[in-house]
Amino acid sequence: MNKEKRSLLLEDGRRLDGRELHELRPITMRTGVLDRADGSCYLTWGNNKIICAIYGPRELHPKHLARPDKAIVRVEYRLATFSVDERKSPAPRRREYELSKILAESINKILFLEKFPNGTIDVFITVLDADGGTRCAALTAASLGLADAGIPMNGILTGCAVGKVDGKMVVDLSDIEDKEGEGDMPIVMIHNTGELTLLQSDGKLTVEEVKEGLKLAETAIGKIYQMQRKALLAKYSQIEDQLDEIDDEEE
Amino acid sequence: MNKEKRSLLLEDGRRLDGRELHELRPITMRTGVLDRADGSCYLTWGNNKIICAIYGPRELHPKHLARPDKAIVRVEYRLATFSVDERKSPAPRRREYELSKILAESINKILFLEKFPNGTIDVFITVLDADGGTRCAALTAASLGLADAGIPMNGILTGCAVGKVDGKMVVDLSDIEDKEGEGDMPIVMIHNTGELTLLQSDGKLTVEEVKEGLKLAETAIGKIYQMQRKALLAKYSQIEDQLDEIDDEEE
Amino acid sequence: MNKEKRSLLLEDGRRLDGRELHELRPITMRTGVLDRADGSCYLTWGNNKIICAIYGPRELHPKHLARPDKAIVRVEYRLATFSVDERKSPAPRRREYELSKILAESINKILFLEKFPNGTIDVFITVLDADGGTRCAALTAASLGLADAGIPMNGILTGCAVGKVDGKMVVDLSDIEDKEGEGDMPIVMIHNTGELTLLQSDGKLTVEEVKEGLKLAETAIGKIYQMQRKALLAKYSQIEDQLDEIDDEEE
Amino acid sequence: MRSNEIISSLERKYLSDLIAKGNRMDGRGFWESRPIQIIPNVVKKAEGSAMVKWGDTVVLAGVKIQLGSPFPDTPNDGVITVNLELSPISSPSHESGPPGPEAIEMARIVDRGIRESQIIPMDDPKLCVIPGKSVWILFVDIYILDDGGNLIDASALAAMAALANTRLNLLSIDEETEEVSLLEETEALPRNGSVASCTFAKINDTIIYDPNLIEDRGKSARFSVAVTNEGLVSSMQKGESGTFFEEEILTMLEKASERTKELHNLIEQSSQAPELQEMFRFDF
Amino acid sequence: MRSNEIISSLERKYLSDLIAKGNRMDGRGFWESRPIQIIPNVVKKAEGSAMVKWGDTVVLAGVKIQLGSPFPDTPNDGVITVNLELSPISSPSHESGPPGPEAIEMARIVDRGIRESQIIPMDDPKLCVIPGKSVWILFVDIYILDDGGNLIDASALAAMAALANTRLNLLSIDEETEEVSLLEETEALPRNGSVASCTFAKINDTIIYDPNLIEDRGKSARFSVAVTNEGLVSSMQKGESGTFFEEEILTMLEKASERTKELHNLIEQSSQAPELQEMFRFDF
Amino acid sequence: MRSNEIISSLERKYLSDLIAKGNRMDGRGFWESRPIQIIPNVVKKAEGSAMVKWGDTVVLAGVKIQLGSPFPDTPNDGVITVNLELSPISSPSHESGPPGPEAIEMARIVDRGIRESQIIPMDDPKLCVIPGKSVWILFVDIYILDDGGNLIDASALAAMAALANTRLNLLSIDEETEEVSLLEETEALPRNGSVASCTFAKINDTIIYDPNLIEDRGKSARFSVAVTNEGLVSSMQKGESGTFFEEEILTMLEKASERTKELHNLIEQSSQAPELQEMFRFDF
Repeated sequence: MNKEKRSLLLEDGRRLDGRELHELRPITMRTGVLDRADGSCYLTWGNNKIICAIYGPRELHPKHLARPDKAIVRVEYRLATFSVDERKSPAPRRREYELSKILAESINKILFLEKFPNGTIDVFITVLDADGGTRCAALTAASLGLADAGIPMNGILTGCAVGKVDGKMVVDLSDIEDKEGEGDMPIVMIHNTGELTLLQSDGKLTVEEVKEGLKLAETAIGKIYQMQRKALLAKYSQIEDQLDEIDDEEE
Repeated sequence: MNKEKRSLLLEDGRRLDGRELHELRPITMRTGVLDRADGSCYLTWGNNKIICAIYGPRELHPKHLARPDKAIVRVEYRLATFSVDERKSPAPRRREYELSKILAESINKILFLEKFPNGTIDVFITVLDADGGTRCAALTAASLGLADAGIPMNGILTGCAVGKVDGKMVVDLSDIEDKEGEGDMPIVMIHNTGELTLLQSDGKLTVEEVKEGLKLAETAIGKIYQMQRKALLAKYSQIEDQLDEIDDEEE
Repeated sequence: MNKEKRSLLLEDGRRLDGRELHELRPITMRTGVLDRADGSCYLTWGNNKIICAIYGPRELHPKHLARPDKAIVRVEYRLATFSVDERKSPAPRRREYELSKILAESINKILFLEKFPNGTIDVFITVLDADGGTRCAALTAASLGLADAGIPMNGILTGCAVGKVDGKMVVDLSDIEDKEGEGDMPIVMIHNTGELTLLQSDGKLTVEEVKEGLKLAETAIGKIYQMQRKALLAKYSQIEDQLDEIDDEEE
Repeated sequence: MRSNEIISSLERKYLSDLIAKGNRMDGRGFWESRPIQIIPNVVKKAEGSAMVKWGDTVVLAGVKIQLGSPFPDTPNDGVITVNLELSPISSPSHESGPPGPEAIEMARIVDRGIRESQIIPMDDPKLCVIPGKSVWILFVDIYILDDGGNLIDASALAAMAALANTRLNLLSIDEETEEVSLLEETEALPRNGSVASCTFAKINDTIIYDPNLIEDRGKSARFSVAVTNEGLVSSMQKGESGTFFEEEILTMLEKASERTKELHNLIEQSSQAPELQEMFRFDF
Repeated sequence: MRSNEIISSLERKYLSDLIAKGNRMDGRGFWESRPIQIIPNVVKKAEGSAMVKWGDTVVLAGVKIQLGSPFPDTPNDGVITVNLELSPISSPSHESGPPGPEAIEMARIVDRGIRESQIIPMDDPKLCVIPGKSVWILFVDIYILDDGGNLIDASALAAMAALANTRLNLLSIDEETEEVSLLEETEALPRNGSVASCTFAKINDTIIYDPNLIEDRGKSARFSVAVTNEGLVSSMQKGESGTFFEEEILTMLEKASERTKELHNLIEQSSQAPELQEMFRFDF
Repeated sequence: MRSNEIISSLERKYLSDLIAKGNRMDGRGFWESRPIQIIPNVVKKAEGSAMVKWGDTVVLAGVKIQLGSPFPDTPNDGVITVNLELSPISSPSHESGPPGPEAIEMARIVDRGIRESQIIPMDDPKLCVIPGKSVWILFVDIYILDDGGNLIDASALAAMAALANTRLNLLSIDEETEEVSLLEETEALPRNGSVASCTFAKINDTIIYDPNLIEDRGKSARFSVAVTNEGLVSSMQKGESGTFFEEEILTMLEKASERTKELHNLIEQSSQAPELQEMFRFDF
């Protein structure tokens, strides 16, 4: 997030990967991808690849951590060792602890935890391949995983980072824009209510730029929210398609 | 505690900081300095700065560590990372574990632990700036903190190190005398009874020198004990003074 | 287990330490060597020196690990820091965790664990001096220790490694044969039934070589089993001899 | 004393009712700060330090510097690292042991505020001793001594004030052997201005600045923003399970821009005190 | 969900009865494998990677390479290290935290299979950058994503397939300063053939190949053997408290020699795909 | 078996009554030692080692040496480090895991006794290979194998005896590249005399030397002193919650001065045995 080493915008004003300033990268989402988990989601976003497994509501062990009035949410956000430029040690780093904490706080917001006293809902997220914006992608995926697990929710979390690149506010920073750009603002919202559940920033921004970023994020999040809806609706037809494919292969 | 690199005594026989051989450094003590702790003490001793917080008697968790016949004492002696010449890692070192153990053993001696079955009395000591003699200073401070917490005691711990510098037995070693001198003997006593609760030594000493050291320590500890008494008596008047000061400032 | 740096067989076909291809190193075994443990065994095998202590059956703490239907077996296999060429850190390494697991699995086989619900049988093995073949020696020693503790057993474990050295299958690899040879096959059997409880291999072997190795191991294990029987039978007479020696010394 | 962490329902109701009536427990206005005292340069063994009392909250920050290897991708830059200890000294709710998620989050918020503002120019030639081999490493360690609420702002202020009085030893370098030796003489750590943090808490639907301990426990959401002396936002962090609306964020940014001007003044005043302070005179 | 690890007595009886009748739950013959799918080259940030679906089991292996110091006793050899994460993603029985004995054992079985086979020739001059000082370090990290049984064979296959598409950066070395810089261009990791693992489970007195999850839980003994494409045994590991007789071992070695031929074919096929694969098209 | 650590009240009363009558359980006088046996040079893989049986207590100490970096403030000095494992092998009261406070305290008492006595002259040129870069590091590791009481004295004796038979490899150093290679030939570790520890226990108001296991558990206070062969005190450590009076300390110092003469003789005798001993002949 420091010195500009090279221009991050092309001569035609487009970004290094050819995107327009406010254009999202390609995103795909699939739920129910894991057999053993109660719910799951596999999401790709540019070159990000994220897998998320949900367990619960289940009894919490050890019991002295349990709350008699409600379930707790435990989130483990991890980067796979090979998902980043330099191999990461398998032991979690401070960044992973911080993100696990704030992702859990966002997820807390959308669940009816008082319905499950003494329980836990466990959300395990692993970034298999990292390409910028993983925390926004993680919550976008976790929401689908929670829905896949059949856990009652009062909203869907949808995230997108915005940021400043070569002096311009842009949508959905890539890995290189995140590292070499001038500022990064990860944002997660409940799209239907406009509530911000996650907001961070890095880099030097004016108050006006923050304001512009919030507006850009809102629009982008609207688009991603539609993809989430489609993924949830598509779930049943997907299963049918898969069965058909298997039949085809067996012929 | 090894090779003498330079003389630690001046030509007039005084020490590098101008003290006589048997002279103490300036010491200040204040109790009740922390809002959240049950008892506290802030002590300065030369350039040593030590803060001590007391909690308890309180219930011990986890319960399987509790003793049905008495309370236990837990002591955590820590050096702040920036309190020493080379930055110390935040993880405790073996020296800190050893000192925590022997400080707890001394404190055990002066408390009526059988009055608080299943309980714990927790003593947290952090050396914010280290200048030699911290373990003696720590127990001197902890005694005041325990009194401040209103925990019944059958005695007061008072400590002072003595040691050997340029062949002479001296009182209250400074950091440099501790590191470059020929021997160090930290001593903690219950002044009223003459009982030694802590005694260690480093460096090469004759039996006669140990004997001389014990005598010197006894005298020094008598002086420090008087300061402790004054600090405890002063507590109520101090509070009144503080209230007055606040009134003054508000005028 | 890689490149041959030097020949490991002498011109007369014998091994570097003068042994024939199928010859064992000298082995000694003594039970009841420790006062505090419920059972113990000290075993030397070539330059290997292994001490083993048994505790149990005893109650398992923490209780939530206990099994209501049977005792569990816990094995801790450790290398002393000075038992190997390069000083080993005191913290256990992955190899020690793996071996502890598979040694426990072998020991499980020979105990009547359902006789001791909620209990644990603890086997602590430390290699004080390592010279190749320690896992086989460890189980050979642990069996004697368990017998010494009076724990009912349905068999005795007896181990011996075989391996490939300069193209030949040999019995009981030494440290240097293990490190510079072409293959290593540690084997542990219940001699009376011919059941294999532990079998591993390293290095490149043909299926025929594995077959030959199994045969060689079976014969070697038969010999070692006789030594184990003798050690167990000798136990009572040994105790008598010791008492005699003490009498002699006191005269 | 784990129950200590959770606000009692009675406390919560009292707090809610007060706020609903436009009042705070300590009589402050919603955007008003508690009194702040900075004592710079209090730890003799540290290369820089400051104690901050912010209302009832007491925080001590120390800076140690040492020579070390640069990161491979920035071979000419110094290195800064911020650590925070939520010492059990500060509260019965805080346990000893390695920093938990709460302490890690706070350390990282303070770290980002400083790092992203480039207030300490890590690429300053003074921080590079031998390019690619030896640079100054700055360890900023923050100890919470008394937890009276709003630890983030107090910690950020203590860290900034400690950096503002940090001094580097001058060095002599043997050109041939590249052996480095420390001289007695020192110089100030390079610094371009300052950065300060403003934290807001949401209680029911009301936003207040600088929560005290009870307000901290009763809040549903938290928003912290670091602002440089040039008025730029160098880091934001929303915390807790509650949410904010966009207009609330914009209001808080505006309030923070205003408030931080005073904090920057405090920092500059405190940096004018080169002599070692008597921490004892500090009013705990 | 700790109870999940232990097979229920009902399940065990069902499994026993089936096996006694010569049947398996999924209709397979005793020596028959489940379907296997390898998708190589799926992680852009890794120097090599492969995802393996083996029945219901899903495993992802990635290889990262970096320059580092050789071991003192092999100053000219590269270094390989295998790590395995039994991620809680893969099963309610797996807890987070550092690898436990089960994950360590599996990692070491996979490691030995590769290392002892010398399939990756660690003494290849391409792995040695500056003798005694700088060599390539290969980190093979295996993530279990869905635990459907027989994790050892699936992990070994994923690791081997990931190594088979691993590429090393070419380097330029300044002869005088010995400074090394990475070039954009890459070359394939040296490799002499392949190695594959076969795991058998004993249920009552019957031996079956490739246990599924229920069979894995119901087994009394396990035997894994790694066989190279030249038919050599590079590692064996017997596990669990049950036992095998010598003739059973010999039967399993024979079956493994046969079976691994197919696995070697699968590995070679998968290594023919140099382009980055779309992992999304992978059928989880 | 945690209850094992605490002496039963019956045991305590028996012990008290005995001591009050001037007797000890094993018939010794108050200042009398149990029999001591040292077997030096028992571990082939160690550069120095010794097994000590002291009454029922059995301790094994080994010394490993390796080349490493000196501390920055003593660039020409070797480094010594003492570690002690209170192995679960030695007692049902000792748990496995990293050393706890008890083991750490004992290791540090033994360490200080050796270090402060300067018996091993760390500034001897033989310990410095390349000034400022490479020195000999001595790792003294102590394993408690059977806990029969008075572990401190037995550990100190085993460590001293192990150092007394430690041998350093001779080295050849390439002057140009500063590359160091180990030769087969060895020489004795430099050593100036010896140091020995005496530990006393207070039971009620009586002080006894060399407590056995029951006395160790029943004591209210402990005092250990390390004395060199020149009669100098190189370290003292008082332990436990009980207290001593000044005159008691002086009595113990006097007894220790006397007693350690015999221990120094034992050490010198044991150091005359250069050949590898058969530890098996050792009477456990």
